[in-house]
Amino acid sequence: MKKLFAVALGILTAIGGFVDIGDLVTNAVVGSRFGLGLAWVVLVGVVGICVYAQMSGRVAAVSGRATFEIIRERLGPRAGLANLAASFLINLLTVTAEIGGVALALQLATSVDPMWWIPVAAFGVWIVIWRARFDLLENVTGLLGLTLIVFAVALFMLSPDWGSLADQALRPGPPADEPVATYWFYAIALFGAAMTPYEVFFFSSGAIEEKWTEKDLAKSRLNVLVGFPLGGLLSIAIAGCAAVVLLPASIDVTSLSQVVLPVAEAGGKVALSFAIVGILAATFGAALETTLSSGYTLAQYFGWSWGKFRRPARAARFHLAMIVCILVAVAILATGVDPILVTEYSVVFSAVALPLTYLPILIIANDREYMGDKVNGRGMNLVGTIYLVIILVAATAAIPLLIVTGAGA
Amino acid sequence: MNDESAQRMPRPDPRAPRGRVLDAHLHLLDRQVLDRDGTPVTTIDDLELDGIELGARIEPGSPAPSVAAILTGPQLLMRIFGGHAPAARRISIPWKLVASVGTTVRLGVGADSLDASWVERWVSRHIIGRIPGGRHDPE
Amino acid sequence: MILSDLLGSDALEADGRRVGGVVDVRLEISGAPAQLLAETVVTGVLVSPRSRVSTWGYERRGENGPVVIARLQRWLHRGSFLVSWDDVELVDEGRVVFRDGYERHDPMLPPAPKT
Amino acid sequence: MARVATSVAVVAVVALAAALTGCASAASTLNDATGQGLAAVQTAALVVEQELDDRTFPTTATATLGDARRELVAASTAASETDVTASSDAELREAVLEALDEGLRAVNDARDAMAGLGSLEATLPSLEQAAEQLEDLEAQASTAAQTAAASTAGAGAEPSAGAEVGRA
Repeated sequence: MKKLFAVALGILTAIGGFVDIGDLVTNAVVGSRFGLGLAWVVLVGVVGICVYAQMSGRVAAVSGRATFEIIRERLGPRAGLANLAASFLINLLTVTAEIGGVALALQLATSVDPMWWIPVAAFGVWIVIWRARFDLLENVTGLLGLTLIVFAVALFMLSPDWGSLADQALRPGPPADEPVATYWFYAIALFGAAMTPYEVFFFSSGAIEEKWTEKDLAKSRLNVLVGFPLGGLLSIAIAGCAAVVLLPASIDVTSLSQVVLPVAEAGGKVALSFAIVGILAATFGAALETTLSSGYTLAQYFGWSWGKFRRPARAARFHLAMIVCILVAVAILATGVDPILVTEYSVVFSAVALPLTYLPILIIANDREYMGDKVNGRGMNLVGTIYLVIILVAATAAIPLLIVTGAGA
Repeated sequence: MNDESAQRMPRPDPRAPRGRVLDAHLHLLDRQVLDRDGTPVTTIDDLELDGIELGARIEPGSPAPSVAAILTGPQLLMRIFGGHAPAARRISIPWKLVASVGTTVRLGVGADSLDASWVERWVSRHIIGRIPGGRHDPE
Repeated sequence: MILSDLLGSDALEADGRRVGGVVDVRLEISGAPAQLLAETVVTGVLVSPRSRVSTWGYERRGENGPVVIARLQRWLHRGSFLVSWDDVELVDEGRVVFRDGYERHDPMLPPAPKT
Repeated sequence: MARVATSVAVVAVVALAAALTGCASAASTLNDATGQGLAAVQTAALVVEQELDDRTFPTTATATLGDARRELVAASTAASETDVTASSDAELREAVLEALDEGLRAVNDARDAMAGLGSLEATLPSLEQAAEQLEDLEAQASTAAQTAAASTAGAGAEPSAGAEVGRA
């Protein structure tokens, strides 16, 4: 049990990145339209986020500096501000979506209209951030989020034709009835979701909240190697379930209620209750992750006092910023906008935020003044540089593809 | 490169440094400032240098300029958008309060005694401190 | 004088010929002892012939990774040099003028202790 | 030189505008609406089956049927707002609207049954029937859309011919 709590930060970070409300639906959409034809993207994304989360965790543990501090320090105020604006908008849109997502998950459990749940969910997120210790927050949401493994179990219980699933996964490419641009739009959306910048902001700041030092480097590595592959596995399992049950019935996924259909099909009420608890924990955890990330990024850019290990009155602007974020999110949701749709547009801001986040991490991880002898090895630098190129290509392709495909419609 | 500059190839500085050497932009600008207890105060948005007079010829042998203060607040906007802030509007932390320079700049005083942290104090006193639980440790 | 006004200035020789941009200002913590830290004095300016900004410092430090970025930065800042403050004749808005017969020094920083 | 640049810019703007408005023909809009409706009806059928087998919670089933109804309403709106120019398109639109309506009625019946009015089992055949109809119509609409796309692609070539003139 203690071992499990030790990797809670990695699990929560990964759940927020891979199976938050937007991704839950996107994964099912992808499965219901392309089968496992995009599973390779998830693998590429998992390796990428492992490399960079490990780098940012190591920088935080060794130098005590969180990711947005080094972004400001290496990029200067202008490029740093561009990244801050883009990252902050991603965070804000995601907070909005997650609070809506918690409400949607509660609707599945109670059939009460989500509009009634939105204020409850928003207050819940705030009170946890205001009062709960960091380790309590990550242990509870991380552990409960693990119940999403039911999607992997369900995939086995459905006893699918493994041969044809493997065939879909091994022969990637758009199916005949889907346009090529749509295929690549979803490829970039999945890659962007895997590498979404708030994961490293949260992971590195979480490392400082937990007061990691050089002694905790092994722990950091374990967190990364358990958390993100698990996130990727869940992501593929959700797509797989949709591919087996929904694709043959020509059901294109548009809502959360369709995501859990295959689980109920496979395992009945028991499996369904696991899935609903998992989705609640995942969306709530992602709401905490993104709300905290918006506070972390602002505070670290401007040099404000931050951290949940301080009393709120000792990190006043940090807490005020998060309160404002939650209020704005509720205001956006009050207009009745579909929370899931909101996350699709954050792909646009990723185009700015992704390269401007990962470049400074790579540079600082090589700086002996920060890292002493714990600088990157050659292999790490090689992989890091290759991923920087992939990120640049994906980032520049994101906006044209978004326009051409009408957000994958 | 022409011949003249080729003759002036960089040579090592003959004068050995007498203290810690650092570059202002590379090692100081945009770095985090921490107070005596390690609480973040601000970032170094700019530095004020004493002893440089614009447009005046520097007599050989005159004393070298020195770092006078860390600038913050409106100075950040000046660096992003350009322009000059009137000297009266500057928020500064005197350099003589700096205790050590590393990947962060450590001050020898508490944050509460500084002008640079008045916004933090105001928000803390008037908003965050008034919400129930704001002055307690998280549970 | 504000540091960022100095950064990016044109670096000129006494006869008005432009030799590059001022990318940084070299400091030394070596002045008169004060309460906490010795006075921090300006000892020189760093000039890059083809650029006005250098934020990563690859051309003045021994850092070599990641190779692609290090090479690119060294190439961009090739021919960078340090001019001692004693060789600075005049500082004006947007320009720094060196004395006649000023010397160009190696811009390398001594290895700093890890903090 | 400037004229070439201008005409290239004009072509780019036209292409972008075409992409943004989707240059959607009536048939392809109807095709999308049918697909959306089919997905909703199939979802409803699946969740009704699960409820009858006691494999899902009534709350989840109700929420799912609510989502399906919303999708069907959206599909109907999209179909009824489609501008048609050919009589074949008009016929297709009427058929699609009718099938969507039947699906909507079946989903509403299922929701009523969940609330205790009428039998849930009785809604299953009508859901399946609506699904079959929509499946047939989707096939029809998709063929029509492909024909329409082929003819607009020919029309889309004209602006680039204009660019050639500008260069000369």
